Amino acid sequence: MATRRISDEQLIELIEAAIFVADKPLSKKRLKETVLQDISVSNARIDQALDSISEHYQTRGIRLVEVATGFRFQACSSLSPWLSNLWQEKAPKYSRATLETLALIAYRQPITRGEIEQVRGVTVSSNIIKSLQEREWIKVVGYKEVPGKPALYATTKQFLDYFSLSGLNMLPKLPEQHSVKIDQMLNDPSVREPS
Amino acid sequence: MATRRISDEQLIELIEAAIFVADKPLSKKRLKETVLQDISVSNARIDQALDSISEHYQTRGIRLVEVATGFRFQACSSLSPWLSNLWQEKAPKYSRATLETLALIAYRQPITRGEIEQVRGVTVSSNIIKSLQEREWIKVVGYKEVPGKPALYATTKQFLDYFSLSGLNMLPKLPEQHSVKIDQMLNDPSVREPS
Amino acid sequence: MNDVPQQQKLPLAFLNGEAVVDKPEDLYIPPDALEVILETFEGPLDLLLYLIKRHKLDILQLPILSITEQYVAYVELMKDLQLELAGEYLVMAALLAQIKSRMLLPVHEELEEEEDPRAELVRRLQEYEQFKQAAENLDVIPRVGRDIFTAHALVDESAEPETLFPDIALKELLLALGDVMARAKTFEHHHISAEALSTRERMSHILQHLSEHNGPCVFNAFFTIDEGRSGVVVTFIAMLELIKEQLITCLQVEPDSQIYLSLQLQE
Repeated sequence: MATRRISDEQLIELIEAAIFVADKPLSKKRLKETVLQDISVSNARIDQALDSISEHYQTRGIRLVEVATGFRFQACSSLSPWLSNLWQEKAPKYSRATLETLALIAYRQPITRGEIEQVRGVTVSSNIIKSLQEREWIKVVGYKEVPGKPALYATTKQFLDYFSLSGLNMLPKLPEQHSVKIDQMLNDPSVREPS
Repeated sequence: MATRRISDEQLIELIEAAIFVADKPLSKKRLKETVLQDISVSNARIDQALDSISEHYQTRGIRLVEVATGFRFQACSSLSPWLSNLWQEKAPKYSRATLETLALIAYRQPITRGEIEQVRGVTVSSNIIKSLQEREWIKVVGYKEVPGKPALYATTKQFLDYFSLSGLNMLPKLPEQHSVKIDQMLNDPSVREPS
Repeated sequence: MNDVPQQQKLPLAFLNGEAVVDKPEDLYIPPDALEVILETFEGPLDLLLYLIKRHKLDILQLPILSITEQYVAYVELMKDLQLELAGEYLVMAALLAQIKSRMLLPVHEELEEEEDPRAELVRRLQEYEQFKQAAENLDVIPRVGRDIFTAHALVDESAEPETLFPDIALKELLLALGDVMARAKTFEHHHISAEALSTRERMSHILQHLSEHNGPCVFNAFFTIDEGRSGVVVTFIAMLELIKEQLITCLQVEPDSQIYLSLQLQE
């Protein structure tokens, strides 16, 4: 135990590599119990080595940081916007409600949320509208001149691009009775924008 | 797309950090598709940056290495004996059955399970195949045109990464078979045992 | 059977902490030890290779008579001990017996083309030995987690993963609309003809154009000659529809002057 001696350079190499390969932050205590268990080295030398490593990385893309449970290397926060692209998170599949909302906006634009609700017979949640806007498939193109001035939604060029359509007229034809029915529903005087 | 320009120093920082934070080896292709997607940079500059990073780490505890699927940092192999103390559990040992199956797939790919069994003289358990697939060391690359259409297995790039091999040609040479001698033996009546 | 120690005395198994290096000559092996030993064999070819090596013999000189005897003795023992014996061991025993009987037949000089009965087995043993060695070689290559340790750094919390949006097919959109319509009530008492989809699209374009311009736009600017007559009609119907829906207004300062369109302003 604690019998081998190593040079400062070797100590730096070893501590640096240990922090890099450890699967969680490495404390000085754990460093001494594991990697340095057979090596005779004072706390002061360990601190010196850590200082030297920390200083060395000041000009690199990563930094040595001390967190509650020990030391770890971390990418500079200024690089985060680029590094984010390394990970992709799968958004959940679209619900039936989302697809129906999108279909109504595509075939009956410009259309208000109230009108979509009128045809669907149920409330359209804000999340549905938001997720379609985030995808840049729909956008607000105006406000309807009725009480509450509801937003009018329409599909975007990105929406057409996604489905490789040159224009909305390239959308699959809606069965005639469907179009008629939608128009009837929306023109019915009993239909009111929800306030 | 590809509009921002960055300095050589920034490029080095970004690539270095990206390789460090990626959860698997990072290829130049993936680097360009993710981290560098909005940055205008030539292949030559990327190569230069990688060279510069590689050189920088020559004197540190870790090295930049290129494996089958891309670049990764790994601790200097001379430090491994000390670093292995960081884990209480020893790295998993693989059974002879697993290693023999893997060796047959590595050297004889693409190969069916029946062909593996032929050489080994015993049934290959489904668990072995399954666990090798789960580790992403082997994969089905096709089906053999014989009755039953058995799956053909081959090793993956992840398998090469795991063994730090840049290609299958870096595998140790197969031990020689003395096929010539068989025929000699066969024609030599003196080899026959006295009964 | 000779009792010369093997060159490579690798333990066959560990029993109560002691390495079992060689099987005792008389084949007496404590039952649980045999079980452990047999588990170290990867099948009949492996057991045969072991027996051949034990005699310090070359595979090419496969001494079929003594090997068969020993092999059968092991297999019998396994059966006596009621170990679960892989079927392959019995198949091999039968093969060895067959080769043995063929070997005992006198050699017919005229049938010199006849293959040595051991040939196929020798080939298989050689091939198996080759891959047994390859597996051992594979086991000593430095590998990640045992000899190679990869270096990683974390990202700052500010790095959020990029979102991958779900894919949908165009027909799903049509199906979804079909579903809505199937649920919707009918209003039989009205009859209004359907507008062509292109009108709805044009309505969106006009609204978009006006909201981007932030002020009135000249009426003529909405028509493109390239679109021809039908394009002009579509645009005009779209304007009328928007005016009817009170989404836009139409202005003309004096007769015969330019007509302007603007978004209906909030009062």
